Amino acid sequence: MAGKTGENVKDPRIIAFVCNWCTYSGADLAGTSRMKYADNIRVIKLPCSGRIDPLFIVEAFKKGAKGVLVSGCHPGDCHYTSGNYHSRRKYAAFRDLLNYLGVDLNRVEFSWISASEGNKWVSVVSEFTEKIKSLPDVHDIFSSR
Amino acid sequence: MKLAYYPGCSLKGTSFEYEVSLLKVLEVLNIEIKEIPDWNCCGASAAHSINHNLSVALPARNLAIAENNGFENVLAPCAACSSRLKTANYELGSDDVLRKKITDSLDMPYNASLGVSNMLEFLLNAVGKENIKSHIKRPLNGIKVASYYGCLLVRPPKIMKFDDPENPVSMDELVSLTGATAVDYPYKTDCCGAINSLSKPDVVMALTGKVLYNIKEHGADLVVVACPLCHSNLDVRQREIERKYSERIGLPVIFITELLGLSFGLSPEELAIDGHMVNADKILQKILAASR
Amino acid sequence: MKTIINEQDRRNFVSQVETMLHDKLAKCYQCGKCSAGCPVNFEMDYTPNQIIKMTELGMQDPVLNSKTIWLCVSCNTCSTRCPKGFEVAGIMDVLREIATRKGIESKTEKEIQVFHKVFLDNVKSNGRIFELELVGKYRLKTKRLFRDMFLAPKMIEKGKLRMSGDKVSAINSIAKIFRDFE
Amino acid sequence: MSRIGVFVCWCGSNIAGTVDVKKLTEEAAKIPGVVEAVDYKYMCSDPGQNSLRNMIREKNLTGVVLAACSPHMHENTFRKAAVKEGLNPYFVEIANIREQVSWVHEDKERATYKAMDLLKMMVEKVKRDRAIEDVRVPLTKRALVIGGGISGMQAALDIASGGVEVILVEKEPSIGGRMIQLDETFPTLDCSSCIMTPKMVEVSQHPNIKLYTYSEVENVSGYIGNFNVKIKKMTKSVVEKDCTGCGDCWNACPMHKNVKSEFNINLSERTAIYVPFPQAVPLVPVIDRAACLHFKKGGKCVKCYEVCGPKCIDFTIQDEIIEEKVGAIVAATGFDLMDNSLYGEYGYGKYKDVISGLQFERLLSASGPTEGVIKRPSDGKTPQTIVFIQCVGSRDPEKGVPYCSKVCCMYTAKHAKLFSHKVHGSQSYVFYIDIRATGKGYEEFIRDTIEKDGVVYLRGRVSKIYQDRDKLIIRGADTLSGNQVEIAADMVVLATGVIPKKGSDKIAQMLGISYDKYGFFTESHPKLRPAESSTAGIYLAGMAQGPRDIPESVVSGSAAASKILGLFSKSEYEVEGTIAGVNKTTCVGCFYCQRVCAYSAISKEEIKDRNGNVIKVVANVNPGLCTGCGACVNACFSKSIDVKGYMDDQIYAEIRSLAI
Ligand SMILES: Cc1cc2nc3c(=O)[nH]c(=O)nc-3n(C[C@H](O)[C@H](O)[C@H](O)COP(=O)(O)OP(=O)(O)OC[C@H]3O[C@@H](n4cnc5c(N)ncnc54)[C@H](O)[C@@H]3O)c2cc1C
Ligand SMILES: Cc1cc2nc3c(=O)[nH]c(=O)nc-3n(C[C@H](O)[C@H](O)[C@H](O)COP(=O)(O)OP(=O)(O)OC[C@H]3O[C@@H](n4cnc5c(N)ncnc54)[C@H](O)[C@@H]3O)c2cc1C
Ligand code: SF4
Ligand code: SF4
Ligand code: SF4
Ligand code: SF4
Ligand code: SF4
Ligand code: SF4
Ligand code: SF4
Ligand code: SF4
Repeated sequence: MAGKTGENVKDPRIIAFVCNWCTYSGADLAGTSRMKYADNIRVIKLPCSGRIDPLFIVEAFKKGAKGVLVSGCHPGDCHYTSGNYHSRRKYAAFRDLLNYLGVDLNRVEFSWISASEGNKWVSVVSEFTEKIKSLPDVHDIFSSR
Repeated sequence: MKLAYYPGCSLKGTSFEYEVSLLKVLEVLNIEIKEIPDWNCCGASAAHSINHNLSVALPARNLAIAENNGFENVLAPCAACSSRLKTANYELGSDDVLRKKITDSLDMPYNASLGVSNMLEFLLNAVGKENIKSHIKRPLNGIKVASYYGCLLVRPPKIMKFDDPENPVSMDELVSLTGATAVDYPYKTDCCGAINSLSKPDVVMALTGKVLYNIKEHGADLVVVACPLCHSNLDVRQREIERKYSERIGLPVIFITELLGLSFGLSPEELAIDGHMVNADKILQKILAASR
Repeated sequence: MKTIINEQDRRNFVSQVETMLHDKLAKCYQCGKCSAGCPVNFEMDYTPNQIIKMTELGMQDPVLNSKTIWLCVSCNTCSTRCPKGFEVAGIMDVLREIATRKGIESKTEKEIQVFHKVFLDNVKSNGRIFELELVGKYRLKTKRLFRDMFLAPKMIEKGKLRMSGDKVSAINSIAKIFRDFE
Repeated sequence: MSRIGVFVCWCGSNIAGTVDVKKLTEEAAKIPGVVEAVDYKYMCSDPGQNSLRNMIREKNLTGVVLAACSPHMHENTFRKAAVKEGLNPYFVEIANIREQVSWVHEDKERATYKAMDLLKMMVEKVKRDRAIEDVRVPLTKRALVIGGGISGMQAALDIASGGVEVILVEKEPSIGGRMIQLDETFPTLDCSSCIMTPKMVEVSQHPNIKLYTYSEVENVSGYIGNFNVKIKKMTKSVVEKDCTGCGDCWNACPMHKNVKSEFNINLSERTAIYVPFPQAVPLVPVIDRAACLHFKKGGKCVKCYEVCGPKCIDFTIQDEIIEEKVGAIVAATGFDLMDNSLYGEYGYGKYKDVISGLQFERLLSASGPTEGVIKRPSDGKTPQTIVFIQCVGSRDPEKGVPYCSKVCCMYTAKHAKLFSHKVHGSQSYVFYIDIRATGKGYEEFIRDTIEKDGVVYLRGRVSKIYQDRDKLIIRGADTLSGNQVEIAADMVVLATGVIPKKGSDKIAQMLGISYDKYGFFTESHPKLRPAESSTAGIYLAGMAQGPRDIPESVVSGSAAASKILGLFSKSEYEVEGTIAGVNKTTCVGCFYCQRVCAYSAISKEEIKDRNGNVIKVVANVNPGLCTGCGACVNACFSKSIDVKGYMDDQIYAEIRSLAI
């Protein structure tokens, strides 16, 4: 099949881990509003950004993703009271680990997108895709150091 | 504890009575202090008014000399000096950039390790109430004394970290120790306007007058202060104020060290009470008569 | 009074003041408690809270030429009671310093300005204050020769005014401080 | 072996216009485990659903993947259809190729490629799906209300009127809360006791309300539908059922000058045996043992016992612990006022005539210590000039709290107004920084106070109060005229900041609900779920949530009640089965999971051997409390806890399906 993505820098595959309540709905809204954005993104839906295990990100890179986007509800808006705080705290520690593993931190993006922010989803995805495309092509993300 | 003494300019000049009485009282208490060698003026209100860096650098020199001479604490009996030393200490301790600039200029290190005490703090914390009490030979029973704190002893609380800024009690506690009665009145912490004493005498007389008339109204025989600037305004300007408002005040104003000295049995002359402008003979006679 | 706000000038002035003050003008919510307790408010042309607002609006000229900044006696009543913990007394210092640097001569409060200058000159040359010299120079500069003079004889009699002053021996170290920071 | 059926929906041209559905279907059929893949114009239509059902039946499917619109749109539709064929609903997964593919991309080939990725991910996920049963929790249809102020009373009455039994626990000897301390209430100036007393009586007489006064909740365990509550009934030293409320006892008590009345906020004294106020409900006195001579002096005094007709005073009654089972709880513990003595400059506590707003209410009240005649505490004279100071402690991050207390602007205007009505020729001054009068009729009330009653408002704070003989000198500012202002007044009233009831943090911890840094209980969602706490089955009402006035307190009491009646209208409480589960063999009992769970859903469970010895302690998830958020999963280092429907292996499989 033509137009395969993920194999090269011109057309990288990006995996997004998003929460069910805010960001997933925000992405849906972009669709209902017929907004257009880069098609490199593959969304994996989770109950809450607090469920996003840092090891998912490692796995995503291992399986060839060139970028990982993590997005949940805005701080304070979490459907589950405080899930996004946990993920935020965890993420801070995890950045160091990723860095240690040799991942260019430019390849990981963390954002808050609410259910009404279809436009923010579009701009985050588009900008992140552009950014990933601009990074030097590496076959193995973990050796990019 | 090695204790440094920072007299400041006033205690060597217009308020020499404060130093005389202070040294006498410490002698009785058997406490040794050592003047900071070759100290300089802290810059008083002029420096912080128009040149912030200077207002830190001038006191810093004294602090650094004291620290480098192995002192841990400084007694600054003048409220204005202690306020400037404390403020400089606070800024040097919290602003590394400024500290570097200043220690470079002084060509001396300073670690902001020094503690600074004003007179009241020193008497209550370092000397201690029990110690003071044990030296009282001539209780001042029946004498009504108003403590005037003014602003510099307690404000701003963030830096002074001493007593309650609205209802201070430390000086009243010392007054009570001597056996005298501490008179409560609302203007305890209202400013006398010291910094503009020479340049804006009318304003200062209005402020000081308010305080003095209020004290008078509350029936005090005597005012105690722990600041040479307060003293200048309350004592030196008292005649002028009486003239301006055509109402007699006649309130002797003495230093807290003089009050303690009297209760320790020292003579008014030893304490240089005769150096004040407002005549205190009447109340002194009362005190001396009672002890005889 | 009418003020036309020039955004660039406003920002410059605000940022100059805030940098020197280490505090944010926007913290002040104009409750007026500072002015309520200020002992010299009765002589001021603008209340302390007005000075803060005017500074925030970039009204540089009226602020730096105000009587208020010179009349302030640094008693810290305002800062102590400010519910927002704003450095009110501090802003007065900062504004005086800016006015001094700019060489602005107060039309009404010249004596106060002169006093501070003479005081620091005295420190500069002696390292300590020699009161008689201080008073003398101040009187000369303000041409108010006779003010307070009636106090002098009695003060001399009481030993309060000494005829000579002490000096810091390492006076060059004082000179250096002034060189570095004046 | 998985037997998976794939359905690719066209959605007319919505999907088919951008995604090559034919090609997608062909490719899908090649994925291992997929037994059949078909495409269809409108999957959600009846024929579409039927084709799904048919294939489940005919091909004996173990799972279904639809490539269609967002799961938020039709997941339920298809799950229901699957259930009809006996398939567990959680074996249906949806690849979102409309909202997240066809509607947002344009290049057909690439969109098809992406759709294929999403489809593959869902096939891998569905292969690892397990059957999930929704959880049903039995409900004890009784409610507990903590706090008998206006909000708690309203909640109790509404629940009780809905036919449900309520237990109301109040720690004071009488219900009524703060409102019964008030005189008249803004903005309509109804007399508080006139509207409150009948309500209090209604509470005490309602057949469905069981009232425990002078009692506190000591312990709460369990979860929604099934709470066990321990209530400590402090001894009143009076046999309640026999007492007639005649008052002979408190009239006889010799201890009448020694104890300050809490109800009148130190403006009067009470006896050792007392009712807090004459209209108390229940009208039964309590003996304050700390003040009573009988208890202090070894039985010396028995005056009250002697005069009591029914002989219902019993010095031997002890505190009692009562256990109750309830299905839902309302926390309505109300508020306290800040300590005014934080402001040395205002001299509260030093100058007798500087009082708080609540004290002023007592002075205004006809049943108060001065019988409604305004007299100042120092010398009993009626003041002619009163200065009111707003925002004392509120909006003051330095000494008090940064928030606005919401009611003091209004009650200050009320105070000034009532004072002008009571004392002719008097004058009030109000120092304010902003006037917050946003309720219905509130602004009009303020304007009326200024324009008709002649109250003078000054915009600024007060810096200091001085005593000058029998006057108080108030030094404030008016920032509008740019002046410092001094007023000589006879009395000063401080509008003191509102804080949560002392001990409300303890109550929150006991209930396992969250609270903010001040101690106010936090709502599950500040806008959309304002009556619910973060914990299922626990509801909130009144000032315990934050500053609010009587109308809002009543609304929130009713809201909590309606939530509970709604909950109890079903036979069981149902929750989705996508919640956490613990692998008890691998769990090491570290309880990291418990620490991150915001819903207190994890408890400790002891695993015992045959002889009943505890072998180990493991985590246990309470299905009534777990929301399935998954925070615990990440906290667990031994991978012993997982959320159904989003299991670790499923997510990894989704990621791996994308491997190049
Ligand atoms: C001076 C003043 C004047 C006011 N005037 C008005 C007005 O005119 N109009 C108006 O609309 N609003 C007015 N208010 C606001 C009004 O008082 C409140 O909105 C209202 O009282 C809130 O009711 P509540 O039930 O939430 O809290 P509360 O009245 O505080 O009731 C809480 C109850 O819970 C009890 N409790 C607390 N903790 C426990 C526990 N652990 N166990 C058992 N029981 C417990 C308390 O004893 C109390 O009885 C005024 C407030 C003040 C301070
Ligand atoms: C500019 C603006 C900004 C705001 N921002 C905020 C904010 O940030 N946060 C906040 O909490 N609040 C905000 N609000 C307030 C908020 O919008 C309202 O509190 C809320 O929308 C009220 O909801 P409602 O259901 O009562 O009324 P509405 O939203 O007005 O809904 C009433 C509905 O009834 C329908 N209707 C009317 N008459 C009939 C009829 N006869 N038959 C059938 N249907 C009828 C109407 O069509 C409408 O759909 C804002 C308001 C405004 C104006
Ligand atoms: S007291 Fe503080 S907040 Fe109030 S006007 Fe003055 S500076 Fe601003
Ligand atoms: S520090 Fe200055 S502005 Fe502040 S109260 Fe004192 S005199 Fe007024
Ligand atoms: S199932 Fe969804 S995508 Fe398919 S026809 Fe219905 S709405 Fe359209
Ligand atoms: S005397 Fe007895 S019956 Fe009467 S109120 Fe007291 S306890 Fe109750
Ligand atoms: S026993 Fe106690 S409560 Fe009863 S009358 Fe005596 S003091 Fe009062
Ligand atoms: S309601 Fe009014 S008085 Fe009370 S804190 Fe808010 S603004 Fe201040
Ligand atoms: S974190 Fe894991 S191992 Fe620890 S108690 Fe919870 S489930 Fe058990
Ligand atoms: S899934 Fe969320 S609510 Fe459930 S136990 Fe885990 S952390 Fe608690």
